[in-house]
Parts: sequence; C-alpha cells; structure tokens
Amino acid sequence: MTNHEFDVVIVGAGGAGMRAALESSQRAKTAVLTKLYPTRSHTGAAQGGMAAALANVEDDNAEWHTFDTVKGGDYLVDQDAAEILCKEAIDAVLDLEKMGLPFNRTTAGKVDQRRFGGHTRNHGEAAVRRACYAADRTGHMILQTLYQQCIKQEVEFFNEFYVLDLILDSDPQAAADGDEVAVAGVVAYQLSTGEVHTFRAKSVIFATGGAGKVFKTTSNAHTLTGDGMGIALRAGLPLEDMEFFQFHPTGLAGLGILLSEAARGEGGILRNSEGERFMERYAPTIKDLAPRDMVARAMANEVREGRGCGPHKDYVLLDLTHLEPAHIDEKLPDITEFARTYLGVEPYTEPVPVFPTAHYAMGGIPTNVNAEVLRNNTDVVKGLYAAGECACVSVHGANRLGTNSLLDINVFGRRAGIAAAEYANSVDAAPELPADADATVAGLVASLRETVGGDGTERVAQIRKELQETMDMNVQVFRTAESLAEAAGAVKGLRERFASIAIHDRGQRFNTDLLEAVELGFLLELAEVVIAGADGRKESRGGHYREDFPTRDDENYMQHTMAYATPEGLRMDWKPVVVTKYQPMERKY
Amino acid sequence: MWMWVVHRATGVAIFFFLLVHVLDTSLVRVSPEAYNEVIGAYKTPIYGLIEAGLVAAIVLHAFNGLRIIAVDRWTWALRRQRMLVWIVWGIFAVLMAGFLPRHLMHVFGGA
Amino acid sequence: MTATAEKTEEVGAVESFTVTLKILRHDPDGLDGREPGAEYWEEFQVEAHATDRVLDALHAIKWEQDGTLAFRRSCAHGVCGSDAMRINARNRLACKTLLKDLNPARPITVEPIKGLPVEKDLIVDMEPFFASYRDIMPFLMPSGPTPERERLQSPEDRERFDDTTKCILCAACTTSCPVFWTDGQYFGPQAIVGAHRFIFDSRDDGEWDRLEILNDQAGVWKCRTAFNCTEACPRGIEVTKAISEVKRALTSGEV
Amino acid sequence: MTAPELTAPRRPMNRRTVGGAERWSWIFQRVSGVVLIVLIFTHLFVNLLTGDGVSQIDFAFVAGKWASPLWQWWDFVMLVLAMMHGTNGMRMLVNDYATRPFVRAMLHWALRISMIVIIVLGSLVIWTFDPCPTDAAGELLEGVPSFCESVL
Ligand SMILES: Cc1cc2nc3c(=O)[nH]c(=O)nc-3n(C[C@H](O)[C@H](O)[C@H](O)COP(=O)(O)OP(=O)(O)OC[C@H]3O[C@@H](n4cnc5c(N)ncnc54)[C@H](O)[C@@H]3O)c2cc1C
Ligand code: HEM
Ligand code: SF4
Ligand code: F3S
Ligand code: FES
Repeated sequence: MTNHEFDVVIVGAGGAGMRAALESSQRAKTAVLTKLYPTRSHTGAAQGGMAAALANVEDDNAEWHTFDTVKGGDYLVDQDAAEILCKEAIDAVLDLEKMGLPFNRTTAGKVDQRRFGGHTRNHGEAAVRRACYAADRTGHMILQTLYQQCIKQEVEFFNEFYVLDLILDSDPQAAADGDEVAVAGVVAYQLSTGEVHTFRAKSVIFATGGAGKVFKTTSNAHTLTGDGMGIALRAGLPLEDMEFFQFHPTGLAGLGILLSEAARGEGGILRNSEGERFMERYAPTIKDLAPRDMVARAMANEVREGRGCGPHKDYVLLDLTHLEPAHIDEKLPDITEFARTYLGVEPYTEPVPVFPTAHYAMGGIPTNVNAEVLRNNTDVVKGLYAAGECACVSVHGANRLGTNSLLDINVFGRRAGIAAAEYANSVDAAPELPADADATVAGLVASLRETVGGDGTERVAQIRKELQETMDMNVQVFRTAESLAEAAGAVKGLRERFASIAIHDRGQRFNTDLLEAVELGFLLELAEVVIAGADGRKESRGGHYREDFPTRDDENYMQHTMAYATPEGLRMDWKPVVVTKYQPMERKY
Repeated sequence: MWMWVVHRATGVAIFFFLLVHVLDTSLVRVSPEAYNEVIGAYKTPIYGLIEAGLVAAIVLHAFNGLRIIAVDRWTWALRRQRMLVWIVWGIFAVLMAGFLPRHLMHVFGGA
Repeated sequence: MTATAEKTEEVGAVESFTVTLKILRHDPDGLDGREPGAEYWEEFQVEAHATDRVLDALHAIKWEQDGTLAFRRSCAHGVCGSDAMRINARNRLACKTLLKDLNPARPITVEPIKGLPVEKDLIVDMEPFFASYRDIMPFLMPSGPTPERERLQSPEDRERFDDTTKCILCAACTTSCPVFWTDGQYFGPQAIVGAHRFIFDSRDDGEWDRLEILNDQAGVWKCRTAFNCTEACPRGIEVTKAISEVKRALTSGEV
Repeated sequence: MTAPELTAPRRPMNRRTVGGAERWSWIFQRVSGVVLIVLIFTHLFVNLLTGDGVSQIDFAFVAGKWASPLWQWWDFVMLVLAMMHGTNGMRMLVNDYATRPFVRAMLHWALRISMIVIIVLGSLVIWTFDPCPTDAAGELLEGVPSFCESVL
C-alpha cells in the first residue's frame, strides 16, 4: 500500500474532471485519478454541440435558454441551478475558445451555432441556433482541449487508477441533521501493478461520468459503469433521480452507437415504414427536433404499432438523403462514417436504421449549485464535490436537452474545481485517514482473487448480460409496475448469483478481469436504485414513462427522488424541486 | 513502406559500390595495366550481371528519389503517392528493358 | 425504400461463422509455470456475426473462454483511441475492424502495437508516446491581449488544420512507422500531427517554438515518407501530408 | 464586442531555426539527388550504352574522357556529390539503427573518414591524371590512348 497526500483529489478525467483540475491546480496541490487515460474518457464521444446563448447567428439570450432547460426537463429542474448553467454558458464557451478549442466558424469568424432539440427562441416559438459545435466532434475537441490545457499546467495525473472507495470522517447516515461530516480521502487500485493506494485529501471531487452500461443498448462506453455513483451510495450517501435515464432517439439500430441529434439539427428526418415523417403527429411545431424523451417514445410507439422497418420491424429510419453530400461531409462526417463502417449503409443515398439507445443519466450524486455533495436534503459533506454526469445538480430534471451536458461539465466542473480548492485552502488539514483506510478495497480485491480456481460457478459476463437484457426489456422507454417488478426480481436474483462468481485472472498486473467484476458490482447496485426510483414514481415525466400512469402528476411527484443504501436495503425519500420563475405547464412542442 | 525499404537497400548498395568503383578507378593513376586488368574483370559475365543489378539499383533509387522529392513538395503528388510508386516501377521497367538487352549483348556478345 | 429493406435484411439476419484468432500473449506475472514476461501465441475460436468487430471477438474470448486476456478498450466505436493493435500485421482499432472484412477463413493474428514496451498481452506502456506528445507543447500559445469575446477565425483559417484536430492519440500511426521501430527517440508521426494542429492554427503564435522542437535530430526530418502512418490512421488523417506541411514550413520559413 | 482584429504577426524565422543540421541534410539530400540524376545518368549512358557499352571501357577510354576538362569536372562533381549524398544517407541510416552512442559515434567516424579518403583519392586521380603516362625511360606505357603518340 502506498499513501499520498494532496489538497484536492479529483476522481475522473473526463470533461468535468479536467475542467475542475484546471481551476483547482492553479490554486492548490491537485491530483487527478482516472481509470482511463484522460483522452479515453467518454466526453470524447460527444458529438453534437454545447449550448450557449451567444447569439452569434440568431437573436438569443440566457433566459430563453433557461426556460428551455426547465421545460425540457419537464419542470423537475432546479431552476436556480438552471439559471446559473445558462448564464455561465456564454463564458464557458468563450473560455474553451480561448483555450484553443477549434469551433466551427461563421463567415464573420465567430463561433458558429446550430439547432438542437428543445432549444427555442422566445419560449418555444421556433427552433433557435444555440449549439456551438466543431463538426460532429464537439466532445472530442473539448476533451482534447482540456487535456492540452492540463499538460500546459502540468496537472498531476494518476492514470489507470481505479478509485474504489471514499473515506469520510464519520458515517453520514448516523450523523444528525446539521452535524458536520467531512471527506478524508479516497482509496484506489492501480491497474498496472495491482497495488492499493490511499489518497488523503482536504477536498475530493467526483467526476466519474455515466452509468449507461446498466442497459444493453447504449451509446455509452464499456467503461461507463457508474463507479462514482456506486461508491457514493456505498459510502452512505444518497443518489438523486436515478429513474430518469435518457434514451437517445437515434442510436444505430442493434448497436446503440450514437448518431447525434445534430443529424436532425442539420435537417435529417425520421420516417417510419410507410415513409411518413411521423414526428409531425407527435410534435407539430418543432417535429424532429422535439426533446429526446418525446422523440424516443414516438419512435418506440411507431415500432409497437407495427410501422417499424426492417425484417423484424424493430427500428425506424433517419433520412439524410435529401441533404447535400458536401453539407453532410462538412457538418456530420463522423456519424455518417459510423453508419458506413458498422451497418454498411451509405447515408448519402440510403436512410439509416436507428432506434433509441440508453444515453444519459439525469440522476446521480446530489449536489447544490456549488457542486457540494449533499448527504440529505440540506446538509453537505464538507470537502466533497461532484460534477458532470455522475452528479445531479439538477439542471437536467427529468430529461436533459441535447448539448446541455457538455455545458454542464464545463460550468459545474469549473465551479467544483474552484470550490474544492478554496475549501482546501481554508482548512488546515484533512481528517486523518484511519489506519485501515484501505481495508474495504483490499478486502474486495482479495475476496475476488480468492474466487480464481475456487468453487464459484458464475461468470461476470453472463450476469452482466442478463442484467442488461432485463433492463432493456423492462426499464427502458416504456415502464409499468409489472415490468419493474420483473426487473427488480431479476436483479435481486443476479445479485445473489454475483456472490458466487469466479474470475479467471490471478495475475497482479493489468488484471482487467478483476475490475470487470468490481464494475459489475456497481452496475447491479445502481440498477436496483433505478428500478426502485422508477417504481416509486407513479407518473410519467421526461425520460421516465409509466404506461400505467401516462400523465405527469405535479401534485404528488413534483419532487426529486432520493435513494439511500442502508443495511436493510434501499430507503427512498423525496427532495423538493427549486422553482424560481417558471411554474409547471404542460409540455407541448 | 516497401518503397522505403527498396530505397534504403538500393541506397546502401550504391554507396558500397561507389566506394569500390572509386578505388578501382584510382588504379588509373597507378598504371594502365593494373586498371585494365581490374576493369577487364568487369567485362566478365558475372560482373556484367552485377553491373546490371547496379544500374537497376541506381534507376530505382533515382526515380524513387524523385518520387520522394515530389511527394514532399507537392500535395497532389502526396495524395497520389501509390500511383507514383507504380510509375516508378513503370519507368524502371521501361529503362531496364531498354538497357538490359544492349548491356547483356555487350557482356555476352563478347564484342 | 426497397433498397433499404434489402440492406436491413442483412443487418437483421443472424448469419454466423467461426473465426480463429491467433493472439500474441505476454504474461508479466509468469503464471502457470511461465517465465515472467513470457511471450507466446495462443489460438482461440469464436462464433461471430456479420456485424461483429475484432473487439467483439476479443470480448467473446475474455468473457467466455479466458478471462486473463488483457486489452484496453472503452468507447467501442473508434473515438477514444484505446484499442489500437496489430491485426493481420496492420495497425488498426479493434473496434473499427469488422471480422468479415478480414477473410475469416484464415486465422486472424492479433499483436500489440510495435515499438512500445509490452505490459501484458495487448496492453503496451503508452507513456513514451504521450511524452512525445507533451514535448511538442500541444496547447494554444496566443500572444497579445486576451479578447473579451472569442478570437475571430475565418472558416478558411479553421479549415487549414481541421484534419489534424481529429487525432484521438491512439498511437496507430507512430507504432506503424518503421523509423520509430528502429529509433524510439523519433517523436513519431502523432507528435507531428499534434504540433501541426497548432502550427497551422491562425490563433496560435507559438508555431516557431514548435517548429524549433521538430527541427531536432529526433524530429520531423526523421520521417522517410514511408506512409505507414497515413495508412494506419483510423481517423483518416492524412498524416504524411501533415508531416510534409511541417517540413515545408521549416524549409520555406513560412507558415 | 471588442475583439481585436486577428492580425497576429507571423514571427519571422529566427536564426537558430535556420541552422538545423538535420534540416540542411534533408535539403541537401534532395538537391544533390536531383543533380546526381543528371550526372549519373549521363555517365552511365556514355559509359555503358554508347559505342560498345561496358566492353569498351579500358584505360584508353577513361583517358580519352579525362582529356577533356568537361569530363574532369563532370566526374569530379559527381564524385563529390555522390559521396556526400551517400555518406549523408548512410549517416541517417546509422542514426536509425545504431542506438548505442559509442557504436553510433564509431560508425559516424568510419563514414566520415571513408568519405574524405574516397573524395581525396578520387579527386587526385581525376586532376592529376596523366592520360599518357610514360615509364622511367620516357616510353609510353602499354594501353595508352592512341592520341598520345601524336603528342610525343
Ligand atoms: C455518444 C455520446 C454523445 C453525446 N453527445 C453530447 C452532445 O452533443 N452534447 C452534450 O452536451 N452532451 C453529449 N453527451 C453527453 C456528455 O458527453 C456526457 O454526459 C459528458 O461528457 C460526461 O462527462 P463527464 O466528465 O461527467 O464524464 P466522462 O467523460 O465519462 O469521464 C468519466 C471519467 O471518470 C473516470 N472514472 C470513472 N470511474 C472511475 C473510477 N472508479 N476511478 C477513477 N476514475 C474513474 C474515467 O476514467 C473518466 O476519465 C453525449 C454522450 C454520449 C455517450
Ligand atoms: C541518382 C540520383 C539519386 C537521387 C535522385 C537520390 C535521391 C535520394 C533522396 C531524395 C534521398 C532521401 C530519402 C529520404 O529522405 O527519405 C536519398 C537517400 C539516400 N541515398 Fe540517394 N539519390 C541518388 C543517388 C544516390 C547515390 C549515387 C547513392 C550512393 C552513394 C545514394 C545513396 C543514398 C542513401 C544511402 C540514402 C539514405 C537512404 C535512407 O535513409 O533510407 N543515392 N536519395
Ligand atoms: S494521427 Fe491517427 S493514427 Fe495517429 S494517433 Fe492520431 S488518430 Fe491515431
Ligand atoms: S510511417 Fe513514418 S516515416 Fe514518415 S510518413 Fe509516416 S512517419
Ligand atoms: S474502444 Fe475506443 S477507439 Fe476502440
């Protein structure tokens, strides 16, 4: 075991983690721990753009953006957070530009902008061009630019370090309201050596990204296993709004690889087997550019009603054939290549088979607008911060608008970095790490190693596959009490089987076999939270659609779900939504 | 990649030949007999073949050298570098077709 | 629409075939009686479908046959740069290489990328590679006062370096370069691509600092225009072209 | 909107950059290559393809050629350029393959020495060449070109 001490430890080197690192490393001694090389983070997969009311091409302002964000999130958005998000958006984009991000440009040389789902002018009048972009590689450019700046600032990275435990100075669930609970550090497993490291820190920022791998069809990377959320849950902290998962309408059919909404922003049209532009029926004003939850449901509905395409009638088509190939090449080069490479479809001349794919976790570790992690509805954990997809501020409410996440990671990543460093500078020392700080992780690793050649019969991959299949089957776009019960039963069974898994690799170095087992552990626990949240929310809102309760119920459910892991199982609670300006209205587009 | 290997190999071959070639030519300074004796060896079929190989190496190296220069200089050449490889081999084939019969005739014709 | 219907038949159909993968393994721990660091070839047979990629086959092996097989991967669709490896003697991304394009009748050989120290199986130490990247100062170095809004840049100026912004640092290029194989000191094509991205960015004023670095013994002059890098790049970057443009900037003194 | 116009001055090339040895070597390789193509191909053409081809080459043939300053210069330039080009090429090769500093240094020296020796030797031969060498008795040696007789 090796011990380290830093002022600030950041877990995760995606967009949120590196944006935080840029701020924090200027102010305090900072380490970034990441299980992937920073440039492998899934922020790099983001395609379409980053929203900000720059008004570079059309009249626009932050207030309209805020309204769209709140409405897009089906009013479950905390409006104070959304205001900050949209106001700071402008500087967030300009900052990135100054760091060197190569945005596409207007002829006047300014950052170009394009349309994206749910982003409108003057409270829903018409689609507005708000998404700043770099072809269909916006996330790639953000990730690269932030990494480049980190090189410039000589940020200290610990690459391929898996953080597996969070150490607090006291049990957050035992502490009374108002008591102080502070962070002491994290424990990590170094992939290249198999060694366990402890990091004592005054501040810790979680920026570990999403958890898409609880589903089978997903746009998320293999490595997006919700580690940060799982660690927080195990440490006794709540998770907020986990039932809200965004299913992105246009994943490549069968594969889940994302085709950005920018395809529709640039004029792409969804059609069913009759060639009909069916979104005209579901969202007459903005049609194909309606928010994602609506489009995804519309697509699933078309398929259910027998208007799907293909031999199994199980997908619809994204039609780009009316666009100029040169335009496609300029604005959507990568995603058209995905269609060619993976489906053998030529988007210039053929429509592309698409179907909703699990894309984004709206929920996560609850934080306030300063990115401080909440341990209940009001108290924060001192020194603990979260930002990015693993956090829930909540700016996305029940449904995130496209391009608002790249914005989120920059705005709240920055805020977390500043707050964490300032907090670290304001305290003398972090709480002592207990002598056995590494016990949990070391124990976890040792117990998994013991399964090699033991009498365990279950396979990690098999359990994961069954988990993902049951989630896709029962907890996807459409949910009912029965499907959720079915999923809950299945996950319970899988958790029991997980106890008797066997791994293969008893090596010390690069034991990815072992880590896949650890990751599966997180996935199973998170799936349980998703199901419990979905079961408890007997209404339909944003990304969460209950066929048995197809309408929104503001009276009972205009509140956030809070899930706590206790020795007796999950405990579910609620937290009020912050409403400032916008009263809930029916969501029509 | 393979053209690079060829270029490198031919370059080295020519280099060593050049060393030898200058040495033997210097014999001119020693005495005509000595020179003629050595140069006489060039006229045997074996050396004739080596000489043919050398010319082949120079031709390849030279035209591929031109290709490299073009590729580094002009983008159009860079984009068509594969085609240029075939052109180099084409020129090589033509030149060798022109040279070999005459050369071998001289070598074996014993004229 | 009929054309699509036919196409999708292919997508939906479960036509499967068996492929053999021949993998060059490296065991750093020396298990099962091997020397630590032992290298050996191992063959696996996998059932595959028409849309499966080499990455799927590797996963099938890892998940169903031999959990000790180690390789890096993340995004699974060619954007994160984790899984560059030598497949049938060519550098490619496992997640972008469809099995059916590889002549499944013959065993598919899979080796780690060459020229970097192997750590385990298909995992290599990327540190020397990233060190070269860091050496060329890959960050914007503007001069003059910081503007309030964005720095302006015309679409034409933006276009000049568009190609090299696509790089995902996968190392396929550098580790396919025969010069890099023999001389690890060479910065390698990726570092030049990384420098190119800034040298030709109209907002940047550090171009001569970077050109100075690339003018080094281990720099751009090492490139012998072997074109392996261009052929290997999974992002379709014209790597040799970028290198040539850097050489031209150095010889002409103009950017 | 107070963004200043982007007229960032392109910094002129500074001295240090102009002097990169590797850069000059690269340029030299190309320039000498182009010149060599002309020189060598003419050389080969004259020697091997005109007249009787390779079989015509003997002392007399060489002597005949070097009697003319044109060919003296021609061969001299060719010799120097080819040796420099070749040595420089070999040097790049050594840099690629010889990683041990000592080996590398040795090979570099070997190359340099062989280049100098060959160039010096070659030029001596070309410039001090006497097409009509005589023996101690002042008699023409055997094999000299026929025009020597008229000289005597
Ligand atoms: C295909 C796709 C397209 C998208 N397009 C857009 C778009 O156009 N616009 C938009 O706004 N949003 C988009 N999104 C969403 C957005 O990209 C993500 O939500 C966002 O990038 C998440 O950033 P992050 O920094 O939170 O996490 P990530 O970038 O996922 O980074 C997570 C980091 O955490 C580290 N990590 C994880 N677990 C551990 C652990 N246990 N120990 C140590 N480190 C760990 C990882 O190494 C990684 O560095 C898209 C998402 C996807 C999947
Ligand atoms: C006939 C005309 C010639 C031309 C046009 C030519 C051209 C070139 C060029 C352009 C290069 C540089 C390659 C690069 O940088 O990648 C080169 C390299 C080289 N040349 Fe020549 N050359 C010629 C003749 C010769 C001769 C006569 C010799 C031998 C003495 C020679 C030996 C070499 C060697 C050893 C290299 C280095 C090869 C390498 O590094 O891969 N060349 N040549
Ligand atoms: S240039 Fe291409 S091959 Fe090289 S690292 Fe970048 S993406 Fe990979
Ligand atoms: S493969 Fe190497 S030699 Fe140059 S063209 Fe590419 S860097
Ligand atoms: S797994 Fe990301 S590039 Fe292949």
